Amino acid sequence: MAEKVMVKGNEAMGEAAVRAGCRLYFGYPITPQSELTEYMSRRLPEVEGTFLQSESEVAAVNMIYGAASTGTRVMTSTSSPGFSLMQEGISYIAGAELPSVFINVVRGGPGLGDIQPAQSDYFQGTKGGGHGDYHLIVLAPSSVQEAVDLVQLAFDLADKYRNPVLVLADGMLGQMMEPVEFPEFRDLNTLPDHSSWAMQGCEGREPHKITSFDIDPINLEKMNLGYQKKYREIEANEVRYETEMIEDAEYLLVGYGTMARILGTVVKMARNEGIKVGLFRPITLWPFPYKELESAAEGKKALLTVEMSMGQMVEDVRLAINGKMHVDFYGRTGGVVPTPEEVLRELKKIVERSE
Amino acid sequence: MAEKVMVKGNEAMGEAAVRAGCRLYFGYPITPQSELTEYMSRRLPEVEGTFLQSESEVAAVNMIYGAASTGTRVMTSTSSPGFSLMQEGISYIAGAELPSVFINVVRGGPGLGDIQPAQSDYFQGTKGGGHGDYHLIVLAPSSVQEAVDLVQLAFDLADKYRNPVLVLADGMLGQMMEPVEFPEFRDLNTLPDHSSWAMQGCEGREPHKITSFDIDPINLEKMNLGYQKKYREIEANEVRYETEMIEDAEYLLVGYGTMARILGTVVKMARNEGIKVGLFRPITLWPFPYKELESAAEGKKALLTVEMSMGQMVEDVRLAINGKMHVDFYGRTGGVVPTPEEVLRELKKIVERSE
Amino acid sequence: MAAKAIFKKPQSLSDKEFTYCPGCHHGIVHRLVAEVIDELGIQGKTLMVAPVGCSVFAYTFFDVDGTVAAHGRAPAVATGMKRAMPDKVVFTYQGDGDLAAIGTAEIIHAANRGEKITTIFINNAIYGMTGGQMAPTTLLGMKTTTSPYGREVDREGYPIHVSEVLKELSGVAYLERVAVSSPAEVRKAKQAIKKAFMTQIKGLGFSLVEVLSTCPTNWGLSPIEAINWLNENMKKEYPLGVFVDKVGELK
Amino acid sequence: MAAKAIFKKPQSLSDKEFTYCPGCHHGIVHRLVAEVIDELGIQGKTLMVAPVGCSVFAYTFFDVDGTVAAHGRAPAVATGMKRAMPDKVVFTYQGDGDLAAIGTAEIIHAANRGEKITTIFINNAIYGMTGGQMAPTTLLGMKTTTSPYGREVDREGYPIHVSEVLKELSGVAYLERVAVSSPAEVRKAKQAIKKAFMTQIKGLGFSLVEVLSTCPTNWGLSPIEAINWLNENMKKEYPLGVFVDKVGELK
Amino acid sequence: MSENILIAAGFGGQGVMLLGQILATAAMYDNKHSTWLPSYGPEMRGGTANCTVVISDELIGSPVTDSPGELIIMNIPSLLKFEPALKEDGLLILNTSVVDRAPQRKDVEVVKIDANKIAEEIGNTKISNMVMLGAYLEKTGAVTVESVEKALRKKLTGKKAALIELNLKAIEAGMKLARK
Amino acid sequence: MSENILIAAGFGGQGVMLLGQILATAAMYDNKHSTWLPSYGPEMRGGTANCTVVISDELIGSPVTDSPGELIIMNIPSLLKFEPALKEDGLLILNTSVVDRAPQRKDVEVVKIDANKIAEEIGNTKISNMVMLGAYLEKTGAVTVESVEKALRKKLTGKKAALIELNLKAIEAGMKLARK
Amino acid sequence: MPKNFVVIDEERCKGCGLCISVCPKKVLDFADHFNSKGYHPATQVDKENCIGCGFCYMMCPDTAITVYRENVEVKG
Amino acid sequence: MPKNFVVIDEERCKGCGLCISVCPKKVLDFADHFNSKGYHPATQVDKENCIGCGFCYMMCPDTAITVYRENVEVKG
Ligand SMILES: Cc1ncc(C[n+]2csc(CCOP(=O)(O)OP(=O)(O)O)c2C)c(N)n1
Ligand SMILES: Cc1ncc(C[n+]2csc(CCOP(=O)(O)OP(=O)(O)O)c2C)c(N)n1
Ligand code: SF4
Ligand code: SF4
Ligand code: SF4
Ligand code: SF4
Repeated sequence: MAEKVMVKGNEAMGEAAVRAGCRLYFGYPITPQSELTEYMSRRLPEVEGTFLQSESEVAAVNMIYGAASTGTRVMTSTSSPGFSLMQEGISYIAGAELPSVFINVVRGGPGLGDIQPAQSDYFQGTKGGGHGDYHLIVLAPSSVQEAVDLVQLAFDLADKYRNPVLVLADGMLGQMMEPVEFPEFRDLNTLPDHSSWAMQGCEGREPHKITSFDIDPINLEKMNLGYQKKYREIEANEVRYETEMIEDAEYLLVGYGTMARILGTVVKMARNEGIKVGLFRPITLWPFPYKELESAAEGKKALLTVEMSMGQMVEDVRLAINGKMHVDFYGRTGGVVPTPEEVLRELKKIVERSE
Repeated sequence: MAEKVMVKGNEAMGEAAVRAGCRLYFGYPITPQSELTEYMSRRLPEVEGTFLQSESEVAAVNMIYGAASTGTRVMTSTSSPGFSLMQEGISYIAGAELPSVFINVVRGGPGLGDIQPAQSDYFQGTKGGGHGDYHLIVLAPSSVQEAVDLVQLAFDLADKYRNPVLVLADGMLGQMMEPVEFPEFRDLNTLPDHSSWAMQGCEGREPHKITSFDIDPINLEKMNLGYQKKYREIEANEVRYETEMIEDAEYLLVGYGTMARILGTVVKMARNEGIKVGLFRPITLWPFPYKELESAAEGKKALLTVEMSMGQMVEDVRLAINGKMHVDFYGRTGGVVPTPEEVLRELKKIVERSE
Repeated sequence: MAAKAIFKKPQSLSDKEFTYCPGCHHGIVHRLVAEVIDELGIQGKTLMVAPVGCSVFAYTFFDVDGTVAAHGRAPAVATGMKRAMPDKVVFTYQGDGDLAAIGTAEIIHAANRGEKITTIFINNAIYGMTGGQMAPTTLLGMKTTTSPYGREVDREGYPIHVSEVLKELSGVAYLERVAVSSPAEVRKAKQAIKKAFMTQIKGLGFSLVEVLSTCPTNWGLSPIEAINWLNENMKKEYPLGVFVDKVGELK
Repeated sequence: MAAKAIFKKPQSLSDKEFTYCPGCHHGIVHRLVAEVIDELGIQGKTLMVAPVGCSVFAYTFFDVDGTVAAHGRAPAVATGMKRAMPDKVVFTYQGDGDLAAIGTAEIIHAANRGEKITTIFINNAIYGMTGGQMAPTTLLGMKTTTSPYGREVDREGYPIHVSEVLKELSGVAYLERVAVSSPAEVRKAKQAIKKAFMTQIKGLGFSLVEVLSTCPTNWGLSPIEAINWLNENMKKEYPLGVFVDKVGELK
Repeated sequence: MSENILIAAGFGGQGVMLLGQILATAAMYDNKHSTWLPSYGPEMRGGTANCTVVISDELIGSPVTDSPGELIIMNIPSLLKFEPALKEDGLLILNTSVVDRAPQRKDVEVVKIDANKIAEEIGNTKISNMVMLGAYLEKTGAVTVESVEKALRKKLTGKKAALIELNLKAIEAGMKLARK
Repeated sequence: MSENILIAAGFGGQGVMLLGQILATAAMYDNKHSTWLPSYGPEMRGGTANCTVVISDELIGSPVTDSPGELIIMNIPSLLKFEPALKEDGLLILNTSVVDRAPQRKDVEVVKIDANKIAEEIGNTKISNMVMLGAYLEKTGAVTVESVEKALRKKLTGKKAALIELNLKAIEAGMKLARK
Repeated sequence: MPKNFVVIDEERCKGCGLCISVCPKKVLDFADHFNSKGYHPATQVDKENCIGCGFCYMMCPDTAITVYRENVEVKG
Repeated sequence: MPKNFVVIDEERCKGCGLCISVCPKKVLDFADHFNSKGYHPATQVDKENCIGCGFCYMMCPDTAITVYRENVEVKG
């Protein structure tokens, strides 16, 4: 077992990327993720990698497009306004099916908002902030350790499916320090071989062409059907979630990321008071664990979704539950983090109503 | 009654804006909406308005922010990739609560895609392509005449709610010519007075400050709760939709925009063959007519949603139906427009299944 | 006869205390802009656009109508405003990350179009607000939180010379690089700012004043050391002077 | 001895027919680039980035690995590629809408960083693909579909001089403006393109060749009239010449 | 319910777009519903231009079609592209001045018009499109000639107004030819 | 279940961030769960810096708190900001070298440490933060001194390693003072 | 066979006429017939006087022209 | 009362010392006490020799200084 170290979430995600074999980073500073950019600027040269601070997030996402076109592991990180600026580029990357990893350390919005933790970019990340029928794979860690693990997974999924993967964190996860065990360094020689499609020079083979473009709608639709086939495959294989004490639970809390760890505290507090409550935590936000949540909710008296937003994931929760029970929602936004106490109060209201 | 004229959708929307009192346009050419930009470049100087071709869509959306800050009616138009580039700015505009009108003449995606009509930017428009908890009011015309009417409505709603309004069209609507009756020119003196908040110079009053920014999360949340209150109001007041032959219908088609007019043909064809089918057409995509659709669907045997996408609005349809019946979906994407014949075939499959 | 306050906070500044670090030049420049607004008597018709950066709060520091633009987009926002209200005086205030990195296209095109706006451009060779990352204007060899080994041409490229680039654009009517490292320079800077505003008022085109400024916090220097560092290093890379002047002498 | 084909389609061009209008200079420049790639023997290690514009299909016209960038972002895409594969030769091909409008920030910063990439920049003073809208390089007085009354300084600003701006950036190692209006110019243009590629191969920095080109379709002129118009009008606004040359003579 | 679905196709300069617009506008004056939809985009560069016109007594659903009832074909590439899609028993009007090959379909009505020659005779090859339109009007009766004239007067204004008479003559000539 | 929730707050240069990190790291060495969360953002410009440390035997839910159980306060603005939030019966450790005013709360335990003076006596005012940490350790026993030492050795490397002994002395001094 | 001559790919040719305009020997002209794109392609009308200078090739935007010369090795 | 003097708003002052560094008469210095932000504010220690030149005002980044002069009208 590797030694535990105390690391800041932002830096931990950077180190996780390096250990996953990522040697290229393009990005632009923005609070509350700048430590990740800064970490990469220090760390990548140490491992003969390349760090480049782009002139903007628009440039960054297009640098990612270029680097990913060569089949090289590459990533960027940003926070909400920066991620909005990347939407056109992400749509291109999804269309060109380029493996790449994005981290959005979400902050309060909309607009300039503030720099405190939030989850109000869920729709943008999961439904497609850009144009066209595409999907990112979206992973939502709830601790620094899990952030490390999911960043690693992100690179593997990106390569496996030739798809951009988004790690959706928030300002709290980016800023906090927690004990972490890092995985071993990936042997660069064992990374997936992309030479069959990537742009690496056409010496001795037919030229490779990479594009999200086809002027003929019939062909463009074919490309789209290809993406859709892949998406169905991902939905079948990659759904991830976690439950806590749901077996005997009469009530179910649903939350992801930082919010879910706070809900963990709520579960304990509620159980102490005799309320039988469990927690369902989606880890993949896309693909969303619709079926799994549906069966987890079966037989429960009520369900409360809690987000650091005005209600975004709750739509997916409703789609999962599909009318079988009432879905309650509690949310704070703009960088306000709900305390366990206030969530417990909400839960009790529902319990009262349901008894 | 005004004289009918034969006009291209793109130009009709431009003229509608001019008649609504819009004297400012900032935008960047992109197929299939460039005729709108071009129209404004010709037309606005004729009415002493100002047209400016921005250096990019990013610049355009921020010019809108600036112009709207002064309380002046202003608009832009673009197509899918360009609208993706506007997401950060739109989030700022929503946060700063600036009345403004956007037109997205959607084309095939993702990425560069093609330039043919599509509806695959529904999520982006309705769920928030940018960061944060905000909403655009989204209007979806299905004919050139309705495009004219909704562009006018867009300005009025924008002013009424101090909110950005999106007219979600598609390449077909932009490119086609249809007979249109234009409304009268709005008397500029009757336009809403925004002097109580707009930036027009602080002579004789306290300075006005416009922002989407508050570093204190409690304050930022308060701002957000303000937006949410407004959104609830819009949901209560502004839902618009249309139905066709739903009273005796056993089956329901759901579609919006261009797709809905094609569904109109399907309804006729199906009725000719003795299939009792009706059409539900949301006109406001946000706020979505959840309740209205729910009651329209009551007692029907089955429901088929058809989109020029791989299935986006269908999620809202499912949320509306909330498990009360199975919701089928048929879609084409990448610029392919479903023909009435193929939709009818899909409908018949469902009819067979349901008999 | 009693003593009179001959130097005092200009009226166009609000009473809000600046959020800047001790010794930061942002505050000096704010005051100069406010003095110019006072002297030109345009407070009631001035619209200001603050950037994202340490001066993000600037829209609250000036007692004029104000807003914050998205990072880098102040020139576009100002363009929208000015085109909507051509008889108002519109100015933007931007840092070097804001103007010379993410906002490159917007400043170039506003300048090239000859937008009748005025830009105050604070070049402190670093990103202040976000914690000392490299700016496009960071000097070679300079260590920042994203150029931890010192800026090197092969890795991070060259410091960009904003005024030298902008002077090539025909829409620019006034362009000067100044510093505020001494009372004499402060006086000159104020003249430059005044000329920039006059350029706009006279409708001559786009005007910009680049101010070499300190960021003691992120340079890791005391306010006075920072001024010395600026004088010794920044002025070599970014020589002061007038690049474009279509205004001529002010009366 | 039988006759030999001494001028023929270069190997680095694919067999695809160009999608350009009759007489459009895009085709000439494509051929020159391909000839240079052939002569330098770098076909197998060249990566090309096409823009959005009439040349959006260029990634299929060259028989090298190729992709299309988002509108204006080719320099960023190329930067990502080159940083990932420093031993490959990366070039972008961009129109004036692509490079000088929406892509301003990306070209300026790629140039300023001295990215070791080569850009072929087609300046035809108009947006071709989207139907003849005004470009930043459109001449004063010129009527386009978005400057229907003729470009005017007060409304639309000045034509932008891309090479004049870029020459101010220290990362630029080769920069020349050429035309292809006559066989002699074509020959010179080819030399310029070759030098630009050599600049990259030698690792000297960023290189760009601006080519004054016609757009007969959107100018509303015949191909030959278009060349005359270019010679008479565009060359006055955009004089040909070498702006930066850190390569020196080619052997 | 009467419905006409036409695709008119040719080179960029041949005026098929105007032809379609005049037709759709005339339908409007006849108090019918009508739509006009151009092909657009880069395939136009040096390629073919075409438009679809739908005329109907009822509200028009789809303004596009995979199977037009009528074709006006002004050049070879357009013939190659659209001939296969024409409905059985459909109408194919061919400009034989430019299209020097015969159509393949045997299940449709083919009307051959030497449009350029006739236009030239009238005084301007540029009005070959109106000759074709004339033939179309004669064959389909989709709209009234009066409305076409009205549409032309609406469209051709300023300097172009001088061309109205010429255009009308071309239409007449086309109608006459198609009557034969 | 034992849990400590601390906010340490002061000026930028006073080392409250390091204090918190050392504490959280020491907890890790004690095989406890711990989180450290800084305040961040522009309010730091010339204002106060603070961090929250949570130490627990169980998995930690929220790493933020509205009601800390313990406060380490290094300047006046921090006292004003955080004193009201402190839990009843909570612990307030005050650096009286800088904070020349008395706390308002009567329902909490107040420990006053003349930290700068003591640090200066030991040899460096910069280690006043460690004096405060010492007091905290003494009062709460949240982590072991051994683990604190280990954390210090991990953190202070290179040139800074020379300061380890000094830091340890400061901690000891703080503990001693708090024992009184 | 003549010493120098050009071969023009008629189907690639778009009839822009640039080659015709630059030929110092005026040996090129438009053909009377259309190609399948509908253009009158350029063609070498004078079979004798081509000097193989390559001007036509250089100006051709559609690489439709190949120039043949006798006894020459270097390309250029 | 002296002819010329400065009034320093101690609560606005952040103790950067720029005024002190430029005063030609060296009449300014840091105060011993802290203000509530925790800074030692600048203060006019020499009450006599201020010439009212305004250098301190000009360099003060926090508009904490007001300069008083006697018998002067113009500002500048
Ligand atoms: C789209 C976007 N990207 C990044 C940021 C984060 N950010 C805020 S200010 C800033 C740079 C500030 O530096 P500068 O413009 O030099 O101003 P200073 O703070 O030095 O005055 C950055 C990168 C942001 N707010 N929005
Ligand atoms: C984000 C975005 N905005 C706009 C467009 C539409 N568009 C495509 S090409 C182009 C301009 C083409 O002009 P230019 O770069 O000069 O190249 P040319 O066609 O003249 O060769 C525009 C505006 C787009 N594809 N993407
Ligand atoms: S960080 Fe730098 S630029 Fe920002 S306020 Fe502090 S000293 Fe000024
Ligand atoms: S539109 Fe212009 S630039 Fe584009 S291919 Fe045609 S002539 Fe060339
Ligand atoms: S090679 Fe020279 S002489 Fe021969 S056809 Fe071409 S241009 Fe004319
Ligand atoms: S006015 Fe001049 S002399 Fe007086 S305190 Fe200020 S700098 Fe010193």
